[in-house]
Order: sequence, then C-alpha cells, then structure tokens
Amino acid sequence: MSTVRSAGLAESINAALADLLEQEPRLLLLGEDIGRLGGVFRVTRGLRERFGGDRVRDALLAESTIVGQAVGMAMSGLVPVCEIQFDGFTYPAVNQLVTQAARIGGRWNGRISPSLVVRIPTGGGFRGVEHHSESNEALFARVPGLSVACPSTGEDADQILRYAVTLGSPVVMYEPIRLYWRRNTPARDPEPARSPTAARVVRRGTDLTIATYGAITHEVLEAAHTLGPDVDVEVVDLRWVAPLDLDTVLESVARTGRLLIVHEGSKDVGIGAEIAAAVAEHGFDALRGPVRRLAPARRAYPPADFEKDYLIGVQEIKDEVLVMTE
Amino acid sequence: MSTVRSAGLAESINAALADLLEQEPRLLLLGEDIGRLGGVFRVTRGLRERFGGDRVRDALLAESTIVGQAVGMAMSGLVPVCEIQFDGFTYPAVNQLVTQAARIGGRWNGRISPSLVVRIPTGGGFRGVEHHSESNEALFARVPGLSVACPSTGEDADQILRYAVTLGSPVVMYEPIRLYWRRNTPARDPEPARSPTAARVVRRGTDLTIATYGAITHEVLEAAHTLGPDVDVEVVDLRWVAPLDLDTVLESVARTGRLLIVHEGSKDVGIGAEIAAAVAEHGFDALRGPVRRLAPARRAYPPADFEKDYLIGVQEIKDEVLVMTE
Amino acid sequence: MALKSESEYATDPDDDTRRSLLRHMLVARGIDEEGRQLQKQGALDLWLSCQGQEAAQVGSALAVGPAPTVFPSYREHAVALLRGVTPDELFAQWAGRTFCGWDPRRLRFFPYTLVLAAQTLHAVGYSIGQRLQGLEDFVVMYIGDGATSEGDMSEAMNLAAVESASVLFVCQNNGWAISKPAEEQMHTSLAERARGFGIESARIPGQDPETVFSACSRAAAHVRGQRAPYLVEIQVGRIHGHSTSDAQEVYRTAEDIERTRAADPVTAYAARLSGLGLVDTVWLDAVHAEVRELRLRLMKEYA
Amino acid sequence: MALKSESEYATDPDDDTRRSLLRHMLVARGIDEEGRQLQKQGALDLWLSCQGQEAAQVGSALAVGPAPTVFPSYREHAVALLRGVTPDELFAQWAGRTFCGWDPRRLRFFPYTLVLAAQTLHAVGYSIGQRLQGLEDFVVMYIGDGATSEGDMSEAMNLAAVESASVLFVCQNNGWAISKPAEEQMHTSLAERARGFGIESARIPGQDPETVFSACSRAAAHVRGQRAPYLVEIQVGRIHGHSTSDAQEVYRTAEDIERTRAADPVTAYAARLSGLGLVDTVWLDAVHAEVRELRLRLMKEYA
Ligand SMILES: Cc1ncc(C[n+]2csc(CCOP(=O)(O)OP(=O)(O)O)c2C)c(N)n1
Ligand SMILES: Cc1ncc(C[n+]2csc(CCOP(=O)(O)OP(=O)(O)O)c2C)c(N)n1
Ligand SMILES: [Mg+2]
Ligand SMILES: [Mg+2]
Repeated sequence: MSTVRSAGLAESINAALADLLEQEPRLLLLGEDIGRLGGVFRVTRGLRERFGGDRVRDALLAESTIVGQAVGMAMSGLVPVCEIQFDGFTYPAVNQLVTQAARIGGRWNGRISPSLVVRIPTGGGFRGVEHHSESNEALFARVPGLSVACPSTGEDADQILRYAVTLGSPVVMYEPIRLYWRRNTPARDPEPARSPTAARVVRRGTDLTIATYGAITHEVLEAAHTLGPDVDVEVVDLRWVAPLDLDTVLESVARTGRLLIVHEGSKDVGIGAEIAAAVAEHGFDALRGPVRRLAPARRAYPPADFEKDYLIGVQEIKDEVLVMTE
Repeated sequence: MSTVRSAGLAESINAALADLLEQEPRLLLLGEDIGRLGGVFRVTRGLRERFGGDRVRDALLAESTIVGQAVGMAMSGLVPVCEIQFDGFTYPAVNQLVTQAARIGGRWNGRISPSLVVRIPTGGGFRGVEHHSESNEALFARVPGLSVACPSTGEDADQILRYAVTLGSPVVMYEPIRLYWRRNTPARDPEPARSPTAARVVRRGTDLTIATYGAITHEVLEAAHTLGPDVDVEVVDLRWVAPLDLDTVLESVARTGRLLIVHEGSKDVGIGAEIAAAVAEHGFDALRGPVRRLAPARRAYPPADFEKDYLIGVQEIKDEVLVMTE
Repeated sequence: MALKSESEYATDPDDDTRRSLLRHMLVARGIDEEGRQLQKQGALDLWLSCQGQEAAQVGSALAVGPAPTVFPSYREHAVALLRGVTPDELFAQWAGRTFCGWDPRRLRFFPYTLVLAAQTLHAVGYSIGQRLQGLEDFVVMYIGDGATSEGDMSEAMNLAAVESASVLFVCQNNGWAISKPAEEQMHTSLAERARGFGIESARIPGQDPETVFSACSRAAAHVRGQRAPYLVEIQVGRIHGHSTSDAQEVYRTAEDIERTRAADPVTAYAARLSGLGLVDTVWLDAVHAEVRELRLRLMKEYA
Repeated sequence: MALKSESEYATDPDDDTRRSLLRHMLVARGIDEEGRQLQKQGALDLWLSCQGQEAAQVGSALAVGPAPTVFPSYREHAVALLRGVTPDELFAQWAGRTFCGWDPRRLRFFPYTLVLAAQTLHAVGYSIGQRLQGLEDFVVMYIGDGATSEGDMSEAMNLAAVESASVLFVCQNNGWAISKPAEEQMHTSLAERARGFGIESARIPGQDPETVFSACSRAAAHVRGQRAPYLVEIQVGRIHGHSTSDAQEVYRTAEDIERTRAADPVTAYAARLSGLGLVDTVWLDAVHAEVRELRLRLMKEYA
C-alpha cells in the first residue's frame, strides 16, 4: 500500500497558529498548560516564548472559565482560540458552549458575530487512561450555532483553522491525538476541497462509498487501497460534521449506489445516523442496498487492554465492505 | 376527533412520587424549589409537607451540585430522584451526568449499581422565555450508561418512574411542560406496552408508520385520526429514546412499508436520525419509499412570537403523510 | 490609562444626584408596575419585578457612571432604563418578540442572561479583553443571591482575583432564589466569600440609594484605582414574587411580605427628599406625568 | 452517634504511630518508585508519582483512622496502600486492565476520579446520604491545588457548609497543576477560600508527617465533634513531573526541582526517627525487605 510522508498534525497546527498570531493581532490562545509547557501534546510549543504570555495564556484549571471568559473576550473584539486538554474534559464547558457561545450572536440579534474556536484533542488508540480517548463530536454536532470540524490531515486542519477564526460564530475543532505525531499516512487523491467547509473525495471508486472523518479516515483509506482492484471503494473525508456536506456524499452515492459510514465515536444517535438518515431520504432511489454504519456500540471507551475490541480496525472495514458488495 | 379525559402529567407524576416515597424509604427527591413551593410546575406539591424536608429537599441553586451530590447519595445506598427546573438549565449538570453518574457502575466494575433519576421538564408551545422551551433529550440519548425516557401520558410516566428507580443505572426522564396540566388528549389504543421499556403502538394502521415520542405524540395522533379513513396511519409512541425499542418500529414498518419520524427536538443528529438509519439498514427491504423525518431545523428555539414557525403542528404532519402516501 | 487616586471620586451624592436617584427610582417603579399590569392582561408572557431593588440598582448604576460596560442578570430593569434602554425596548423580550430589545453595544448594557451566572465569566473575560486592547476595562456585573451557588460565579471570582480584572461584582441579595431563602443558600455572605477568593468586598443595606451610591462610588474607585475587582453585596427586599408566575404566598409568611412592602425604598426615599425640601409636589408631579406618559406609550405598543 | 469532645482525640502521635507513619511512607515510596520503573519499561501506560507527598498522605490517613470513607483524587497512592489496596490492585488501572483495581466499598477507599473535582460533590453527597440513613457520615476527600479552580469544588464547599456535612477536605497543594504554578491558580489560599464559604480551615506544611498527623487529628475532631466540614491545605513538594508523560524541566527551574528533592519528606523522616533512636537498621532493613518483596511481586505481575 502506498503511503505518503507529511508533517504530523501537531506540527501543522502549531505552524498555523503561529501564522495566525502573527497576522491577526486580535487573536489569542487560551488553555491549560498551553504556554510554558506548550500543551500536553506540545501543539503550542514555542508560541508563548514567541508571542508572550498575554497572547498565549496558561488558563486556570477550569473549562467553564476557559470558554466563558473566551465568550467575554470575543465580545470585546478578540478572537480566542481555546484548547481543552482532552475530549473527556469538555463537559464542564458544555453550558458555556451550548447556551452561551453558540447563542450570543442570536441573542444580540446579529449585532455581534464573535469568532471563537475551541480545539479539542480527541480519540483513542494510544492506550490512554480513563476519559483520555473519547470522541464526543456528535454531542456538539446537533447544537444550533456551533460548527464542528474533524480534520484528518495537517493540511486540512490548517485550512479549517484559518477559516474558523474568521467565521463569526463558534467552531469546535477535534484533533485526533493519534495523528499528532504520525508522519506516514495512506496516500490520498490530491484534489483539494471545493470550499473550506466542503468534504473531500480522497479516493475515487465505483463500487461503494465510505463516508468518514477524523483519524479513522486513514484506516478507511488503507482498507480501500488493499481491497482494490477487486472492490473499488470511494472514500469521502467529511472534514466537518456540522454542518455536514451532504451534497458530496449524495453525489458519490449517486455514482456508487452503496454507502457505508465509518466513525470512531459510538454509533447511536451519532454522525453516521444523520448521514444514513439523510441519504435514506434524499438518495433513496440511488441506493442498491441498505446504508450501513460501522462504529463502536453504545458503551464507554474501555480500559486500554480492551481498546482494540472497541476501535474499528482496517480488517473490520474490509469485512464490512465485502459483505455489502458481495 | 375523539378525545379522552385523563389526569394531567403533573398530577400523575405527583401521585407516583408520593407512592414511591411511601413505599421506598431510601428514595428522596432533590431539586430547586421542589419543597416549600412544590416545584415551579407544582409537580411535587404537598410532598415536602407529607414526607419532610429531609426527603423532599430544596436543593442549592446549582445543577452540578444537584446531580453530583445525588451520585454520592446513590453511592450511599439512597435512590435520589432529581429535578432540573427547565431543560435549558441541564447543561451545568452535564459533566456530572455524563462522566460520573453514567459511568460509576462501570468504574466500580459492577460492584455498585446506583439508581438515580433526573426529571427534566421539557419542550415548548407555552410562550416560554429564552431557554425555557428546549428539547435536549438527543444529547443524552447517545451517552453510554444513561437511559432516556420521554413519556407522553401520565400513565406512562408513572410506569417509567417506577421502573427507573429500580434500574440500577441513571435514567433521565423528560416531562413535556405543555402536558403537565392538559386533560383532554386524543384517544389512543388501550393496549399496554409489552414491557416497561417497550414502545407502544398507540394507533393501528396499515398505510404508514409514524414513530414519535413526548408531547408531539398527541399532535401525531390527532393528525392520524383526522387523516383516516383515507390514509390509515399507525402511530408508535417510543416512550424511551435510549435504549430505543427498534423492534416495535421495525415490525410496524414491516406491515406498513413506510416510515415517518416526528419529534420536537431539532432534526440534525437527533433521535429521528437514529431511527431512520436503523430502519434504512435493517428494514430496507420492507420500505416502499424513503424514510422521512419531520422535526425543526437546526436553529435555536425562537422567541415566543415565532414559536409557531418552529414547532411541528398537526397540519404539517398531515401534509407530510399525504406527500409520502400519494 | 492613567490611574486615579480614590479621592478623585465623589462618594456622597450632591443634591442634583439625589434628585436624579429619586427620579430614576420613580421611573423604574412605574415601568415595573406597567410590566406587571401588562403581564396580567396577557400582553407580556412574563415579568420579573424589580420592586424593592430600585435603590440598589439606581444607586449602583449612577455611582459607576456611564463608562463601564454592564453585564446584567435579568432583573436589572432600573439599571437598564438608567442606561438608556427605552421602556418598549425593555419589554420586547418579555412580550416574546426578541431575545434582547436594545442595542447592547451602544448602551454598554449587555443582554439579560437567563442561564444563571453564565454572565459572570463573560464579564471578567470582557474586562480582560478590553484591557489587552488598551480599552476601557471597567465592567459592572450583576447577580442575585441564589445564582451565586452556581460554579461559574466562583470560577469568575477566582479568575477576576487572579487576573486582577477591573470588575465590580454587584450581588443583589433579595433574600430569595424563587422559594429558597438566602440563608439556606449560603452559610456566610457573598462579601465573605469574595474575600476568600482575594476580592475586597462590602456588605451594605440596600434600602437607601445614597448608602448604595456612596459604597459603590468607593467600590468603583477601588476598581479604577487598584485595577482590581471588588464585590458589593446589597441587601434588598423582594416586594413581589420571583416572577409573575410565582405565588410567593405559598412559601413566604404574610408578615415577611408585609415587612418588605413597608420598607419600600421608593416611597421612603421620596418621603425623605420631600421632607428635606429637595423635591416638591411640582417636581414629583412632573416625574409622575413623565411616568404616566411612558406607561401610556407602553400600553399602546403592547396591550 | 454520640458526639465526642475534641480532647478525646489524640493529636500527637505516640511512638508506635511514628514508626507506623514512617513505615507507610517507606512502603509508598518503594511502590511509587516501582510504578515509575514499570512505566519506563512500558509495563504501565502512565504513572502519577506521589513522591514528595507521602507525609501529607500518610499523616492525614492515619490521623482520621479507618472509619471514614475516602474519596481520593488520583495521586493518593500512599493513602490507598495504607487503606489496604494491594500494590497490584493499585497498578491494575495504570496497566490498562480496569478503571479501578480494588473493592471500593470494602476498603472504604473509593475509585480514583480522573475528571478533576468531580469527586468533591460525590463526597459531600455521600456524607449527607450516610447521615440521612443514620450511618457513619465522616468522609475524607482529597483534591489537588489546580483542581480547586473547577466550579465543582466551590459548589461542594458551599454544599458542605450549608448542610454542615461531616467532610474533611484535604487539599494537597504541591505547587503545580501540571505546569501552572499554584500562585497563578489562586490569589489567596484554599484555606482562606474555605473560610469564605464558612468552612473552618488550616494551612500547614506537609514535610513532616507528625505535623500533618496532629493537624488532621484536630481537623477530624472538629468534623466529628461539630459535625461540620473542615479543610486542611497541606503544602507539599512535587518531586517528579505531573506524570510520567510530563517533562517538568520544561517549565520548572533546576534549582526549584533540586530544592524539592532536597526536602524529601521520606528521607528526612527516616533520618529523624533514626536519630531519635525510634527505629534502627534492623527495623529499616525489615521494611526495605518488605518493600523489595512487594516490588518483586509487582514486577512478576506486570513486567
Ligand atoms: C442555570 C439556571 N438554573 C435555574 C434557573 C431557574 N431560575 C431562574 S431565576 C431563579 C432564582 C434566582 O435567584 P437569584 O439569583 O437570587 O435572583 P433573583 O431572581 O432573586 O433576582 C431560578 C432558580 C436558571 N434560570 N438558570
Ligand atoms: C476536568 C479536567 N480538566 C483537565 C484535566 C487534565 N489534568 C489532569 S491532572 C491536571 C492537573 C491537576 O493539578 P492538581 O489539581 O494540582 O493536582 P496534582 O496533579 O498536582 O496532584 C490536569 C490539568 C482533567 N483530568 N480533568
Ligand atoms: Mg434572589
Ligand atoms: Mg497540584
């Protein structure tokens, strides 16, 4: 299988943040341990030294404080880019995100359009301890007023970040932890996305479409590459889960007639459900068989020794494709 | 259209709580203003007088405190039944609900199975001010370890409550505010649910299945009654949105060949998505047309003057059914 | 921004200010009464009366002046009106037309926040943001006694203390969070709690607007002079129920309600200024006429 | 439950207790060192060292005795071992086998909570729940300095104060929340903050287990005698990084780390009891042998 070498996600995001801090004086970073330490994943390494403690702020250890004060800062005209240390520690900030950040624009009758980004390391596969390997993007995907991005490459994260800080409404960006330092990834079609918020067809194929996003995009691509040429799989990397670029998915399904959705977050009432439902409604006639979802069952992310049983691997993706195309 | 007269939801829940307090000495109630005032909706009226302030506890004004202390109480062997004052004020308690209440059993390796109920008044249609008319059941429906009930009648609420306090894991019960005092509701088939967690077929029909839950079940029934005999609609009242009783839905769709899902919570990544996805996968061959969802678009619940545009009414349900069956 | 010494701020109201205090209190009372009326008639969906809290609101708002940005809770109608929110802009939200009837930026009076205590962190963050940009960073934040139990309030106090943010926290302790009495909501006082976080504070009675004005002037001087937060806890009475949906008779004794009514800060201050000869019937009649006019316009707009 | 007067509780450790303090500290140190070793070898996924905090943990845990239920944070390994958690039960979680390796109920030592400060409310709720059932309601809750910024901690203090819950809050202030120094996390101290909520408190150095023992005995007596909460803030040193994933050299000066190492409470106390003739080489060798044995078993189980 052909792989490509590229900068890890952490490096790309670090460079993008440095560039944004350079270009946009109103932008600042805010998060636990992002300054002196450079973040527990070192994504913000060197930025405090370069831009100072006022703009790269070691936040108090309180997620509601981080997002709540960012809302106030955004009201004052700044563009805060927050970091939550791990996906599993987002919950104390949910109130400020859902009832405040997401609604300020509407509450002000559009008189304010605060740009505010919350970066969240996410996902498992690195033997993390409890709460350190979760995927809760679907939780925010249904909240009106929030946009939710799930990049799978440094290039996409860069593009998404640059777009997010100008959007005028809050964006939550999920960064797969296991991609932070990964350099070798399966090759993908070079075609760029049609717009900053569009999905990307990262592999062209004719037999079946897989819609996916985030870290697992790489397992999907690997499965697709190894299945070919027997089964020719098209892979759509959604890049955003809210709003969803359903057009790209529907166009792909119109060509292939089959849809599988793969994600790492648990299945029930998840992103896959939304895509399956939308395609079952708007792409019904194109479907040659049932839309299927491959995602973990509704249970807590287990202790590290059992994470392999929980996570979706390349083999399972291949098996699922073969069942669907036999 | 035939309607029936019954006790309002508030009255039924009040009676059920009184009965449970009577029978189960370990059970207690906990919530803002539930004691002296009897709750802002008077659902707990008279209970403090009858059972004392130790068992009907006027909580501090802090939702995280309510659920967090309830977790501790449950660990000590009590069965706390909490009330959150309005759906829109649930978010400060999300962390304690999602990362703690839902996970205690697993974290203790099953050595503890705390019963803990969180009652949440929900939904709109009564010209509530901002945050007072929301529906966030889908948020919790995807969380492993939580069960989520959405009764549409006092009888069901009673059955659900009695079951929930013995379940050994947390249950969130959503109580539609606009049903608290409503006494006249459309008639429904008397057949009881097969089990406390099962859905109920509340109207038999042959042409199309509507799966729904909560307050809007009544609008669905009204639409169904007025559409007959031209179009004969079957109505499934799910009663629980997590876990979902998909068997009942699939059996119904196997008979009717068509499925519409109606709910008051916004559409994207909602309960309807899960049902549509599951049926599009497991009931594909039975489907005579695309599964459709009728639910508000992804936007904030508007100011009262505009809530009619937001809410799904009887007419829209009828229109949708006619489009799907024409 | 140059720092001023505390003495540069007046702390005792002069006679013009005293008349101004009374005028704003009377106007607020009239508008509030109209809110209750219109709600009774079904023209408003809900009204949260500020009656009994006018001295605290007017006294604090006049003391800090027009420069600071105000982050209210949802009951600061007297502050809103004083800041230039028109009565019909104020009512629009409670009539179900909008989530905020006024222009928050222009008036430096931000939207009401119905999720309790959420505004506390916004206020501190806004102040920090303004300071970082070299802009006016003085912020006044209002909160009720009950809402202080929410974690966000404590987090905001800690943030303000650590960042030495120019935030004046005003806690109107009206003794109740709907039906829960303040003494069951806390074991100490907000003033003591603030000091625990390292925020200087004062606890004052809220019946006399001049006391409030003086204390808040000093507090504002502290915020400006030290560029540090301050908390004023003002003891006020809640004359009516929590909202028009609330029947306080269920949980409050008749005597307690009567006592609160009897200690009405508006009638007391009107009587006092009359007694002192600072206002006369002509002056009072003029204010009453103005209020009548405002109420008439509200009726036309909403009834 | 009969109330005891404060004097019924010993506050100064007798010689047996002093040896016991040292023994538990030495065992904890050895197990902790093994945790670090096994993590380096890849046998554990993560290890959060408690080195430097042994005096605080052992002193507090011995002082309160076996009756109270303990709600730990995630670094209370010395308390865990003292409470009867076996070393391999302790490691199971960090080896990725389970979320909790021991029986929380039997040991009255509840699972580690990795979502900071969430346990604070559980602890208070548990105490209230026990009291309501007429059961032992004395609860000890551990928290770090950084975690106190979370709203839940303030909410828990307020709840404990209002309910007069029998909760002893033990804050181990090791000066750091990963890379953020405690003086940037708060403007005052946890002890002052607690008093703001109406909770009596003490702030004590945590290098000498006897000081900790005495202070916590008094605190426990207060909790039992007054049936009211108490907070002890213990100043400790963090010898190693926040976890085995953390390189504290990035944000901490070499001198600071060296100073902390030099103030190692375990070696200091061992030297002191040796100097006093309370323990001799035979006694120490026996403890070391015991520790070696425990470490060998851990290696067998995990390496
Ligand atoms: C987070 C949240 N929880 C609950 C409520 C419901 N609620 C609205 S006002 C109120 C009482 C507030 O009391 P207090 O803070 O003293 O303010 P007051 O109404 O007395 O001015 C409650 C419980 C809410 N709005 N937000
Ligand atoms: C809610 C939450 N936010 C963030 C984290 C990540 N985190 C784990 S430990 C830690 C520092 C805690 O510092 P402190 O409370 O002082 O305890 P110590 O580690 O020093 O014992 C952080 C930020 C977490 N576990 N939970
Ligand atoms: Mg109040
Ligand atoms: Mg620490």
